[in-house]
Parts: sequence; C-alpha cells; structure tokens
Amino acid sequence: MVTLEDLRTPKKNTWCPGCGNFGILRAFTSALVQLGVEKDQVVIVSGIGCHGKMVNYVDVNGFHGIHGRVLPLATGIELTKPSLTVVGFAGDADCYDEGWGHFSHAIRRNIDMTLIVHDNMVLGLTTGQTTATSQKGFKTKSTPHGSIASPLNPVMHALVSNGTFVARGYSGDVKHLTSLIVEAIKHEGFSFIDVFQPCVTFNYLNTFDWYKARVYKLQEEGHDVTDRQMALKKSMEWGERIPIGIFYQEESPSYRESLPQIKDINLTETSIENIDIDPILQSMT
Amino acid sequence: MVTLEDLRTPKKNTWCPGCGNFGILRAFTSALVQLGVEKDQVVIVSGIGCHGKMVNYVDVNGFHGIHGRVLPLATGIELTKPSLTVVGFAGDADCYDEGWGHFSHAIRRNIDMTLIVHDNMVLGLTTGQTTATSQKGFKTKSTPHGSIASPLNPVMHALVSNGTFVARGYSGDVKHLTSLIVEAIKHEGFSFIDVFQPCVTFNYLNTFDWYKARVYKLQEEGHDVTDRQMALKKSMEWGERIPIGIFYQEESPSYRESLPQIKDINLTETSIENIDIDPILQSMT
Amino acid sequence: MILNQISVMIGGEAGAGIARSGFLFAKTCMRGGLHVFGTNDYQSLIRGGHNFYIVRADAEEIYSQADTIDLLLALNQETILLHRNELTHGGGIIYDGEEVELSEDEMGINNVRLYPVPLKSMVKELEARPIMRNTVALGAAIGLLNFDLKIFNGIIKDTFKEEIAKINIAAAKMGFDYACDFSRDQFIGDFEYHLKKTKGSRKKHLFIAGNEAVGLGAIQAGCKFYSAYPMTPATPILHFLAEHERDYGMIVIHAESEISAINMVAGASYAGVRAMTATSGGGFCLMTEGLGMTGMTETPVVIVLTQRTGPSTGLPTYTSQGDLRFAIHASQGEFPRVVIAPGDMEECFYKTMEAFNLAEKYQIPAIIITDKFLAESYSSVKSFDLNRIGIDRGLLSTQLEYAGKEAYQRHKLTGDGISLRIMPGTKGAIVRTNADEHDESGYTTEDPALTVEMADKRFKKLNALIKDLENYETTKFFGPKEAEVTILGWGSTKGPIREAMKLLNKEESRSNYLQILCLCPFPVANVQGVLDSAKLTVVVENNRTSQLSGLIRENLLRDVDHKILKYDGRQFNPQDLSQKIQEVL
Amino acid sequence: MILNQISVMIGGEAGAGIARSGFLFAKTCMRGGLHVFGTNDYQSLIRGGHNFYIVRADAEEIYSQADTIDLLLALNQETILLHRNELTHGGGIIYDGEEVELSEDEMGINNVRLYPVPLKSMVKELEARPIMRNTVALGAAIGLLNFDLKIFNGIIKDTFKEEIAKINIAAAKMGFDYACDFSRDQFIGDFEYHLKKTKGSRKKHLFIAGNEAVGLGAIQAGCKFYSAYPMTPATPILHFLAEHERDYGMIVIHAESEISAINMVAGASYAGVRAMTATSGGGFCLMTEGLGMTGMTETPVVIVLTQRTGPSTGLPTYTSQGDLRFAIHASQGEFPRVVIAPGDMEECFYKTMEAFNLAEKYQIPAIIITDKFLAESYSSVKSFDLNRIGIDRGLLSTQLEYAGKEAYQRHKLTGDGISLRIMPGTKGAIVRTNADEHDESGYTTEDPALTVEMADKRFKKLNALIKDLENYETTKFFGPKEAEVTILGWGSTKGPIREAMKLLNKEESRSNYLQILCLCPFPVANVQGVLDSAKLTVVVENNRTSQLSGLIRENLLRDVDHKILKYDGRQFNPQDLSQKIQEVL
Ligand SMILES: Cc1ncc(C[n+]2csc(CCOP(=O)(O)OP(=O)(O)O)c2C)c(N)n1
Ligand SMILES: Cc1ncc(C[n+]2csc(CCOP(=O)(O)OP(=O)(O)O)c2C)c(N)n1
Ligand code: SF4
Ligand code: SF4
Ligand SMILES: [Mg+2]
Ligand SMILES: [Mg+2]
Repeated sequence: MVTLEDLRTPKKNTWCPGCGNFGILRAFTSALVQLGVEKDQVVIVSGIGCHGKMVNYVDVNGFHGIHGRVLPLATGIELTKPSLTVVGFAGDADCYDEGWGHFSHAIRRNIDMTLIVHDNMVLGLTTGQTTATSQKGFKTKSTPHGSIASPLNPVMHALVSNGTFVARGYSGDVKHLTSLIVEAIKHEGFSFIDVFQPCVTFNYLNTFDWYKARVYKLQEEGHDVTDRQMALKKSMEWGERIPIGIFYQEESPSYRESLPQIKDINLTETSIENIDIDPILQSMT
Repeated sequence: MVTLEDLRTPKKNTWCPGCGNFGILRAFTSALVQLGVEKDQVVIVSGIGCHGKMVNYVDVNGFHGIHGRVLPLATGIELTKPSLTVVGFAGDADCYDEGWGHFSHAIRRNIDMTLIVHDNMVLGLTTGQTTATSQKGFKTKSTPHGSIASPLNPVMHALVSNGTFVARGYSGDVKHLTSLIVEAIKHEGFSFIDVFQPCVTFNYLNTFDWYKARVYKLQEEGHDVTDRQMALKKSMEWGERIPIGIFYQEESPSYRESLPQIKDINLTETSIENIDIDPILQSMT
Repeated sequence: MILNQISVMIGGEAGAGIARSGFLFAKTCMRGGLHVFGTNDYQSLIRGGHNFYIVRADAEEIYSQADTIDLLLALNQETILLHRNELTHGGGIIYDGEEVELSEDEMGINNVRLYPVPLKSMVKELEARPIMRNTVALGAAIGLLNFDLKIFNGIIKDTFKEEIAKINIAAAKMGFDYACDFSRDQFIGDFEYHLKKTKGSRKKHLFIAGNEAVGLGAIQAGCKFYSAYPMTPATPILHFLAEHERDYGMIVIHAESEISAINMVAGASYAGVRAMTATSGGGFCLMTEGLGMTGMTETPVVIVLTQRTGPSTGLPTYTSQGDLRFAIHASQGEFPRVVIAPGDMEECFYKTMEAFNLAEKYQIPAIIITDKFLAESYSSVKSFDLNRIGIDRGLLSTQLEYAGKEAYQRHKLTGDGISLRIMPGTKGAIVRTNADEHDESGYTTEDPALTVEMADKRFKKLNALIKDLENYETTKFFGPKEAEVTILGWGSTKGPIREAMKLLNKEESRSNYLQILCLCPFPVANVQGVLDSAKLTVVVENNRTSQLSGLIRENLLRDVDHKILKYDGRQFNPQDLSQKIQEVL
Repeated sequence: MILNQISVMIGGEAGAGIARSGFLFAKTCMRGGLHVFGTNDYQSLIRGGHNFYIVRADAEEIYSQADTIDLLLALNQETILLHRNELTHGGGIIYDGEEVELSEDEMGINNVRLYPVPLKSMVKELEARPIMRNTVALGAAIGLLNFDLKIFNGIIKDTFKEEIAKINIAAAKMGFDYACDFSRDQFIGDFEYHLKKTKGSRKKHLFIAGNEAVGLGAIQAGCKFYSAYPMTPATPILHFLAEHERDYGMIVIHAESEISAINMVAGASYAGVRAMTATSGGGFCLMTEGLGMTGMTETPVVIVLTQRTGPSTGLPTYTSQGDLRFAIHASQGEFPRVVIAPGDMEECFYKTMEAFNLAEKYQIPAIIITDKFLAESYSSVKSFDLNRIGIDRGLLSTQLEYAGKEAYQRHKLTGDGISLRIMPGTKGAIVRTNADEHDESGYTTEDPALTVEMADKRFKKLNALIKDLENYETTKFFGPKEAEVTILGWGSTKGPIREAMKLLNKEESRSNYLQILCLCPFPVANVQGVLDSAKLTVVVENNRTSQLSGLIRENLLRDVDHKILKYDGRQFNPQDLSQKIQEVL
C-alpha cells in the first residue's frame, strides 16, 4: 500500500506558487493512497503543458508524451496491459484543442482508463493564450481583442459521446476532487473528469474566487447520475451556479471486454517464441 | 443565374451506379440554381473519399484538399473572401474520424460556410471499413468481428458545439435535401448538414430501404427549430424512426462579423503596396 | 508451341472482380508447378473505370510482370482498345463475341488470335451474377491453354464457401468446355501457348503479396499490437491482421487517425509488446511527430511506409519511390532510426521480422519502406523458413519483478547507449520516460551537459547498430562479378531489374546489380566496394530526383554515371528497362 | 577605464521580470548611441527556476553576446552561484546585500567587485511590487556605470502607462542615487566600466528580435492572413501579429492546431491573399501533410520554422539547428520549395519579404528556418529600408473579371511551368485545384503521361527559380578573400561567427566566412566558388550530425575539413568558438 511519502519524487516542483495544479496533484496522490494501489502498478500519461509536469511529480510509472496525444498513448498502454491502472493528465489546449480529434473516440470506445483534464481555460506553459474553453471575450496575447468563439463544453461533449463516467472537479476543493478521482479509477471503462484549475498567472478571469462563488456539488443536490438527459441539462448550467461532481455514470462493457483475445490477460505476458503461422501459410499455397 | 446544365463538368462520374452521392450532387446543384448564384462566386472544398469527387463534378471553383481538412481550408477561404459562397463536402471518416479535431472548432467559431457531410457510415473509397458513425456490430475488413465502439452522433455534437444551423438530410429525398441546402447556404454563420448517404457497395446495413423505412421529417411534425434542448432530444432518436430536417437554427454573428478589419471587405481586394509600418518601427527605436 | 511461359492479362471495369480472377488464375498456375507473378492496376474508384491484372507464369523463376501480353481476357471492349498494342505476335484475346465485335483488321495488329466466348449468355444460362463472366473466361483460358481445370477447381474449393464454389466450378467448366469443344479445330490448335502441370510441384510455395508478407512477418515476430488508419496501399495489412487477430492474440485497432495510430503503438510498446503501424505518405506525415517521440523516448516501434505516387494525395493507387528522404529525415531533431527496403515478398517477410529485432535491440523506430507495386503484387515464393530469423528483444526484461540493486532507470547511461528496458507493472520498478529531454530516470531536464550526454547516448546506439548491421544483409549483389554495367536500386525495382538482367545477360555478362536493403544507416562499405569495381553505374528508381543517387553522393562522395527514372506511377517493365540500360552502355 | 564596451547579465527567477529588465537596459544603451545585442535564457516554466538575460553594448558594431559578464545584476543568490565563473576580472555584481551575504573570498574569484544594494528594502519603502527590485537594480547599474538616467526614464515613459512609468522612474532613481551617493568612495570609482552617450546617436536604429523582424517583414510584404498554434519559440510572431492585425487589415487566427493552421493558410492563399504560419518542430510535423498539399496545388504559402532543441519536445526553450534536412524533405513525393535561413534580424525582415515574393512567383511553399537564438534575441539594427524589396506577386491577376479567350485553367502547362493564378470569385473563370494529381483544369487524373507532364511542370518552376535565385543573395561572404580558414554556416550562427572572426582576424587575416542563406535549392555555384579558393574549411552548426556538411557533400561531392558542432541547446559564444576554430588551424 502506497503512502503519500512514497509518491513524492526528488524533482523540484516548478509550478507557480498558488497554481491550481497543486490541488490536482494532492487529490491524485491522495486518491492513490485511498485506493491502496501499488505505485508500480499505476501508469500516468501526460501531454505537454504545465499539467504535463505531473509525470515529474508523482513517483509512479509515467510517460510524458507529446502535446495532445494523451488518449491514444494511454489507450495503447491500457489495452496491452489491463492490469495497470492508467490515468491520463491533459491540459485544456492539450485535450480540447490540439488533441480534440481523440476525445470522442476514446470515450465512445469506452477504454478503461481515467482522463483528468487540468482545465485552466488558458495555455499556461506557452505564457497564456486562449484555448477552446476560454470564455468569450477573454483577452490574451493571441486574442488581444477578446476571444470570439463560444467556449467548448467538455462535459457535454463527453456525455454526447456516450461517456460512461462523466464528472467535473474543482482543484480548490481537494477533498471532493479526491473522491471523484477515486470513483473514476474504480469505474470500469472510460472515466472523464474535467477539473477547474485556476491558472493564477494567466487566467485573470476564472480565479479561485470566481469559482468559489459559483461551484456547487451535484451530489449534494440529489442529482441522479443515471439520467443522461438530466446530466445534459445540468452540464449546460453556466453562470451564477456551476455544478461539479459526477454528472453521469453507467455500467457498460469496456473496449477490452469485447476482445476475447485479451479479455483477461496482459498481452505482455504471452510468449512470442515459436508462433505457429502454418495455418496461414497453408491457406496461401 | 446558373442552370443545371452550366454546372455540369466534362469529367466522367466514377461513383458506383446507384450510389447515394448522386442524390447529394443533384440536390446541391439544384440548390445553386434555386439560389440563383453565379457559378464563379461559389467555392466548394472537399476532402478525400468518394465524396471528395464532388469537385470534379460541379463546375464551380473548387479545392480538392487532403483527407480530413475541409473545415480549416474552407475557413481560410471564407474569411479572406467573404463575398464567396463557401460549401464544404466531407465524408464521415473525413470529418468524424481524421478531421474530428476541427469540427467543434469551426462550429463554435461560427464560420460563415456550409458543411455537407456525405455520411455513408463507411470508408467508401478505401473499399469499405468502419467509421465513427458505423453502427455497433458493423462488420468490415477492419472490424471483421463487428465494430465495438458506440457510433458518434454528429448532430448532437454540432448542437453541443453551439451550432447555429444544424440539420440532417437523406440523399434518397433529393427535394428535401435541396431545400435544406438552400436554407443552409442562406444562413449566416456555420451551417451543418449531416446527410444519410447510402453506400450501395459497402454498407450492407444502412441501405436506401433501411432509411426509407425510418426517416421522417421534423418540419412535418411541428418541430421548433429555436429550441436547442428539444433539438438535442430529437437528435437522440435512433431506431424505428429517425428524424431528418433542421434540428436547430439561430441568428448569431458569424466569426467574420467580430473582426472589424474585414467585416465588409474582401481582403483580396486591398492593396498590398506601400504598407506603412513606420508606426511600429517608431515603437522599436 | 510455347510451353509454360506466358503473360496473361485480365481487364475490365472496377468491381468486376478483375483482381480476384487474376489471383485465381495465378494460383492455378502455381499449383500447376509454375512460378507466378501477379500485379494489379486499378484506379481510385470503386466501380467502373478500367482495371487490369497481369499474371505471368513460367517454368523458370520470374521476378516481375512482362512488358507484353500473350493472352488477354477482356471483359469489355475498352480493355482491348487500351491494351491491344501490348499483345505479342501470336497472342490471343478471349472476349465476349456477342457483346463486342472485333475483326483482326480493326485490331490493327497482325497475328492476334481472337477467341470470342459468349460470356454473358453463359452466365445467364447458369442464372449466375454477371461477375461470374470472369470465371467463364478463366475456364475458357484454361481450355485454350490446354491446362488442367481440376487444379482450378481445387483452388475454387479452397477459396470459396461451398455454394459459391459450386457455381464457380460450373461456370469455369462451361468456359472450358466451350474452348475445348471448339478447340479441336479453332481454339487450341490455333494458339501457340500451352500450360502443363510440371513435376516439380511447388507444394511448398506460397502465393503471397508484399503486404501479406509484411503482415505475416509481424505475426511471426510476435507483434501483439497493430493500430492503423486505412490508406491505400497500406490498408491490406490492416485487413490481413484484423482477420487473424483473434487467432494470434493480437490487438488490431482501426484508429481514428494516423496520429492516434502511432501514439497507440508507442503506448503499447512502452507497455511491453511488439507493436506496428502502417500507412502511406499522407498518413506518414501525420505520424512524424509521434515518430520523433519514439526516438526520444527510445520506444521501439515498427512503421511500414507503403509509398504511392505523390506529392500529396497524388495517384492514390499507383506506385512510387518518392518518400525515401522523407522517411530518413522525418521529425525534428536528430535521433537514430533504421529504414529498410525489402525488394520482394520474401524480404517483406524476413526484413519485417528483422525490423522488430532491430527496433527492440536498439530501442529505436524502424521504418519498413515499400510501395504499391511491391505491397500489392503477388508472387509465388518458397514457403518461409520460420527459423531463419530468431526473436531478439535486446535488453528487455520480461521478469515480473525487478531484481536490480539500484533503483531502475529507464534511460541509464551505458557504454553502448542501450539501457535495460523493463515493462511498467514490474514489481519494484518505476518506468518513466519523457518526450522532453530527460535524465536517466526519465525526469525532465534542461541541463546543457546532460542534454549532450543524452544525445550522445542515443547516437552511441547508432554506432552499435552500424556495427551490428554487418551481420545483416544490408545489400545484396546479383549477377557476375564483372560486368559492363552495375545497376543500383532499392525496394520494388528489384523484380524488374532482375528480369532486365536476364535479358541483358543472355549472351554475355553485361550487367550486375546491387540491391540496397538498408537505406539508413547507409551501408557505406558495401556500396563502396561494389562501386569501386564497377565499370559503369546506373541507378534505377521510381522517382524523379533519384533520391538514392543523392544518398550515394552524400555518403560516398561520388556520383553514379546514369539514372533511369520513372515517375508516372507505374512500375518498370523488364524489356523497357533493359533497353534503357542498353542505351547508356 | 573601459568605455562603452560592456556585457551585463540580469539573472533571477522566472516571473521576476528578467527579460523585461534586460530589454529596458538594452534599449537605454541603444538610445545612448551604442550597438546592443540582447539574448535571454529561460526554462520551460512560468515562475521560479533560473532565467537570465545578457545585454551586450558597444560603440562598435556587435553581432552576438560575449562569453563573459562584466556586470551581473543578481536578483537572487542562485544567479551568483551559477554565473560567478563567467565574470571578467574587474567585473562587478549588483545584488541585495541585505538578502544575500557574499565575500570576495567566498566568491572564489579575485578582483570581482561586490556592490550590495538594499533592493528589497527600497521596494518596500516605495510600497511597490517585488518585481520592482529589477528597476532599482537597473538604476543602480546606470549609476555605477556613470550612465545617463534620463535616457532610461525616457524609455520607461515610452514603454509603460503613466502610473507604472512613474513608479518605475522612482525606483530607478532610488537605485541610481544609492549608487551615486556611495560612488564617490566605493562604487563608481571602483568600477572600471563606464557608459557614455555617444554623438553618433542611433536615432534610426531599432531594437528588434528575430521573430519581430519576421512579423514585420510579413506585414510589409502584405501578408493578410496568419494562422498559428502557439509553440515556443515561434509564439511571439503570433503575439506580434495579433497585436497589429487591426491596424493592418490582417486576419490573425489562433487555430485549434497546426494542422488547422496550415490548411487555413492554404485556403487563404488560394482565395488570393498572402498568407503565413509559424511553428516549431512538433508543429511542423503536423504541417507536413498540408505542406505537400501546397506543393501539389501550387498554392504559395510562407511557413516559418523556428527551431528548438529536439528530438521531440526536447528542450522547448533552447536553441538548435536540427531540423534542416527535415525542412528540405518534409512531406511525401517530390515538389519544389525554398528553404531560406536568415542569419540576423535584418535578414529576418528582408528575407521574409523575399520569401513571399518567391512563394508567389513560383507558386510554391517557402520555408523560413530560424531558431530560438535568432528568433528571441534582440539587436540594434539600422531601421529597415522599406524600398529594398518590392512586392512581386508573379503571375497573379487581381482583375475582377477574367479576360482570357480560352477557359481559364489553373494548372496550365507553360514553358516555365508557371501558370496564371487568378482568384476564385473572378468573373468568368472557374479556379479549380486538387491535391490529387490533376490535369490543367484541376480535374483529377491518373493518366501516366499527364502525371509525368505535371511533375515536370512543377519541376520546371524549380529550374526557373534556380535561375532567378542568381538575382538574390543566396550566400554572403565575409572577411578577407584569402584566409587560413573558411568558415561555413547558416542561420543564427552568423552572429557568433562574425564575433569569432573579429577575434581571429585581430592581427592577421586568419578567417573568412561564407553564410549560406538559401539552403534549398542549394546555391551550388556560390559555395563551390568559395570552397575552391579555401585553404581549410570548417562548418559551424548547432546540431550533432552537421546537416550542412551533408548538404555540401550531396550537392558538391566534397567534404569539409572540420566541423564544430554544439548541441546542448545553447548558442555558440564568440571566444569559445574562436578558440575551437584556432584549434583546427
Ligand atoms: C505540436 C505542439 N504544438 C505546440 C506545442 C507548444 N505547447 C507547449 S505546452 C502547450 C499548451 C499548453 O496549454 P494546455 O494544454 O492548456 O496546458 P497548461 O500549460 O495550461 O497546463 C503548447 C501549445 C507543442 N509542445 N507541441
Ligand atoms: C491522411 C490520409 N489518411 C488516409 C487516407 C486514405 N483515404 C482515402 S479516402 C479515405 C476515407 C474515405 O472515407 P470517407 O471520408 O467516409 O469518404 P467516402 O469514401 O465514404 O465518401 C481514406 C482514409 C488519405 N487519403 N489521407
Ligand atoms: S502558468 Fe498557470 S497553470 Fe502554469 S504553473 Fe503557472 S499558474 Fe499554474
Ligand atoms: S463505394 Fe459507396 S460511397 Fe463510394 S461511390 Fe461506391 S457506393 Fe458510393
Ligand atoms: Mg491549460
Ligand atoms: Mg464515408
């Protein structure tokens, strides 16, 4: 059983003081401790951005991949070695801009993994530009006159893509986020958590205060997580009150379960010596 | 004013006899005639696939681009020369697989163009494999044991992306499709039409007969196109009855209208001689 | 009589089953004991247009199609109009005499025999689908050639389900009988070409396409994960592997894009299995970023780049060798890779197996570069020697527990640059890797000295690889040691070149040929050796800028004397090629 | 006293305003009449870590940073520990004496002057934000150097809004006064280095970064459409153009990805405007497919490839020249392109303008290849000659109506391969283009003869381009005609090389230098000429495999004598480089 101490790495943390990423780091490591997993049985995959540094800060297996490709990379790992707990960390630009082409596909395949998006509504590591989730009118160096496009609603898209676990967290509420991550990892199939993660350096709009004044917990208001229609309705709420928590959850076979050849095995453990291709050769004579 | 005859090209049509694409071709050219546009003021953009051949068969300006990139290519054209009528033709693999990363973005920008997706739920030109919209269990050479993932619902995604004109047509009903295309082109902002297009060679499931037995017209059942919530509900219908028609429409400024520098001009017509960069140079001294 | 030496073309519209017919006929020849080569020509469309398939069969070993056609099975008039000039003197055409009217006169060529067969009527009589016209024509051809219909029937039975097989056999018999009936006085007696089952039966032979051989090589090499997005001419690998995935415990995913495919493959390899993807130019573009990531993270992957005519979408169903430099230099920054170009079906199999070994031994990406001509052509080959290439996973530990004394470091600096690879999930070890520059443990670094050390580490592997490659066939030499001209080539030109050599060397030893199998790292010493003793050199390539010549210039500081280049999307024909070579002599 | 010749470093944590301070100090020097060069070093993080900015100022023309530091403004102790060995004898450190305690002894270097200034306290006194410590330190430096505070104040006023300017001016004055007060007996009297406003005021000079010069070049060239996705070190171009888009009637789009960006740009160019994008390696990977499409459809685009250390994500904020071959060979198939490497800020401006002309004249993609060092460094340059490069849009008709007699054909076969380009929307013409191989009208073709004709058409343009390039500066030669060693380089190494030459050629004419500006097509004749008369050649490159040497080998069939390569992510330093060159002599 892993402890918080075990999960620490010698790598110096280079996030800005006060950054919302710290809450996600704390919630994730706490979740691992709560789940009682072994640290060598967890793999985290990250994109490129401030969020991507997670791989440097948690002492579990890790693949710091390229920008926008958390989902296919994690898919390859999960299917090949299902015994691993696979968790992806992506940024909003990483996942909703550059990597948007993978989002609905990983979800509709119901790959058995957890995706945590550090949604700070800004490109952090490239010094603060507009992303898909930036609010209309948001001014940055790439949109000095304000963002024109209406922001993308990742929770809705996950719901519409037939997500089997769709949630939203807030990195200012570590306890709540921890419980979401625990549930997400436990869930069989694709678990998605969009996390409100204040970027204290570049996002002047969606600050801790801004969220504090708005977020409320779905689970405290008796939300029925089995009602996708209601989940969709809830996911549209944006303004004075913004819901966090689990929007929707459903049991449904994960991708792997439809593949008899790997259903209950780690492909990594099958021998590759002396594979008998004779039946195929015969068919070619 | 253009006539159907004017729009014909000398290029021999190479679609399979009976292919659903013929209906789209007929509907599009009829729509142009109805709209009374000049053929040299229309640009069509296509991806790669059977659908992509549209550029060969309609005698208007055309850019047969690469696979999956209809939307950014068309965006570049539209913004630069708003006086043109820009229509994109994409395939389901083209738009919902390879090009999926652009879909929500073009829509949320509300680029003033029309996108027509030839949704045959199969990769046609590569000889019949599974796409994002293929039904679960659909067997092809790439998924010989049947498709595992739940199909993607493009109409829902367009709605969720804040689409301002979201419709579905059926290439077996050319008259209806024509009217949709007319409305789509008239609409200011991004118009999306997902078109059920039977692939008579590779899609053994979603055939003309299959659709004929199922499609019904939203507009004949008093659907309120201004109610996004209802549109979402309607877009979930799949089974015995499947709706076609306009799901949702709304007036909302297109991307271009938020750019004062190009609002009412074709950038192509501004002179590029003697541009005065002195003010910038001054700020650098 | 010309016995057991023939070039047959079957032509018609797309969707008319042309390729399938060619395949069946070729296999019939192979089972009859002949060498066979089959290649198809089709357009980027599904029905209509013009398709053709060439089957060449010979008692001797053959390596490619021929320039000319001895027997044309024309399923429509267009086929005859397009190909009549390719017919040899004394060649024949089987066609539907009730649908197409042709006189020898009109044909404009002497000595061509016309063999009208009422294909359509016969199919009607059988109440079969129009596509069965092919089978009738094949039956007639077999009759005309005095060949053995039983062999054909056997292949039909092996290929189709019972009902379909039955109707095909009936159709073939109809054509066969028609030809034989007639034959006594007009058909067979008239036609010079005959096929006859030979004793040296090719039981152990396979009729296999380049793509299938690559797929088979992957299965045999223990590839457990394959992800790809369809792209001609690489798609058949996806189909082939998907068909067999369940039997071989492999995951085959039709990904949403090539970007996804390469990243999935990288993930699978990191997790610990052999993994592969395949694509063509446009898809390879989309994989370049992932390719660099595998280079940086030292994740072994195999990428098959099946070239077609570019630039851009180009001619999607035609051949080319235009992507060599791109394969060698794709992705930003510098890292070692191998680029291997098999030249025939056997090499497709063995070199794919080798590619997996090299990828894992050096923890690098390995690119197998083929093209439409090689990938989609079929040939009869000796059944594969399954023991020739062993499995060598290099420094990979498959232990379930990590036994090392020090904490495991994925990117440990070592003498030859190769670090122990273990799988995530191994007890007691943390496997961390990073597309950013990293330290030995996989943590991000920006330190200048470490940056150099890590770049050097990766390039040390290149040194080790180059040394190791001396144990591999990176080049092959064919023909007499001394010759008037030395031909240089890579990849699929091998077949036509070897055929051209047959023609050139008939009387004297005029030509020899160096096939370059490993393009990167470039086998400098081998090529140098051959060039040093060459009298005259000519590079043969299916591209416009002669990329191989560029590599020779760069690596050897010397030029070749001549280049024979073809970039119309079509492979070289032997006769034509031999003439072009003759011209430079 | 050392007058008007200094290297100043400002160092501290990221987020502490280091680059901004360096910028202000450098500009102060420039307005004082000096030549200035400024370069920054930062990590891939937003706060913390270690950043530094080097400003070098001189009465003479200078081309790069120096190897050593004369005055260090250390905002934290780490800066001193990391850089104390770079200090010159007699150099000084300004630091917060109340926060950091240092003795010369502890410093381990003789003759370094310590100038403690109570930065933090002063900022407190001013009730200003901690970031203002920089300004206090700058003020102190200006005092210490006996320089003119008024110039600095002027720059502050030009840069900031009134309120912020006021507090900055106050802070600077505080530091300045502290230094001056103290100075009579300890500070100034003690410090050898002085700055003094020179007469030859550099009024007409700009302080500009490579990226800004590229952006300005694009604006001046009439670029009307820019789409990009942020990627260090290309992002500042996006920021620069977005800032000015409204003033110059340009569309600037932050796209959802690089794939989107290149396709948008292609669409805009097809529609008829000049269009550009910029990115670095990973993003360029994603653009390669679109790049090929522009080659095939003959759509002129300008792509700026701003290199950083690879492979893969590598060192995102550090420099490299590792992508040259990739830029030349990216995308499948073969088509002409230009790859141009500016070597300094002026060339960034003029060559960008030229790139637009070449792209449009030959209807090809033009790649401008820079790197982090060039792109993000600043230097004082003579204000640009806005008439030097005219606008040449080649065979583009901007008529609103098509007047041709025959139907317009976008890809008409012509003598030099260049077809008339008109804009869609032109009355009476249909503009059709196609990423598939196409006929003159843009319709898809698969015909072999036409395929060859079209490939030849595109390559004819290359011939025309090569000829035309004789009218452009594709290479530049520096130094004496005869020299012991001829240095060869491309891109940003220019500055350090020219500085190294100053050192080498002090007494005798030991070195000259050929800068290669056009890497593709390679300026064979120019390079040949220089190599022919060179005694000894040495290639200087910021990569590991010496890609330029490879190009020379391939294009000229000759090797260079030596290579000096640096691939730790850092640019060359002049002294170091000159020593390395000396070593090979
Ligand atoms: C292909 C590619 N394009 C661009 C970049 C540059 N880049 C680095 S981080 C980043 C985005 C950061 O934004 P986000 O994903 O939201 O992460 P955050 O820093 O906000 O956590 C980008 C675009 C890259 N590394 N690769
Ligand atoms: C980057 C890239 N990948 C793959 C291909 C191969 N390809 C050609 S058409 C096509 C897809 C066809 O499917 P769809 O878009 O649904 O069009 P349809 O043929 O069904 O109209 C593909 C994958 C390509 N041209 N480019
Ligand atoms: S830039 Fe924003 S997201 Fe990145 S570390 Fe700083 S506060 Fe956090
Ligand atoms: S393959 Fe399908 S989509 Fe393509 S032309 Fe034929 S019927 Fe139409
Ligand atoms: Mg972000
Ligand atoms: Mg389709």
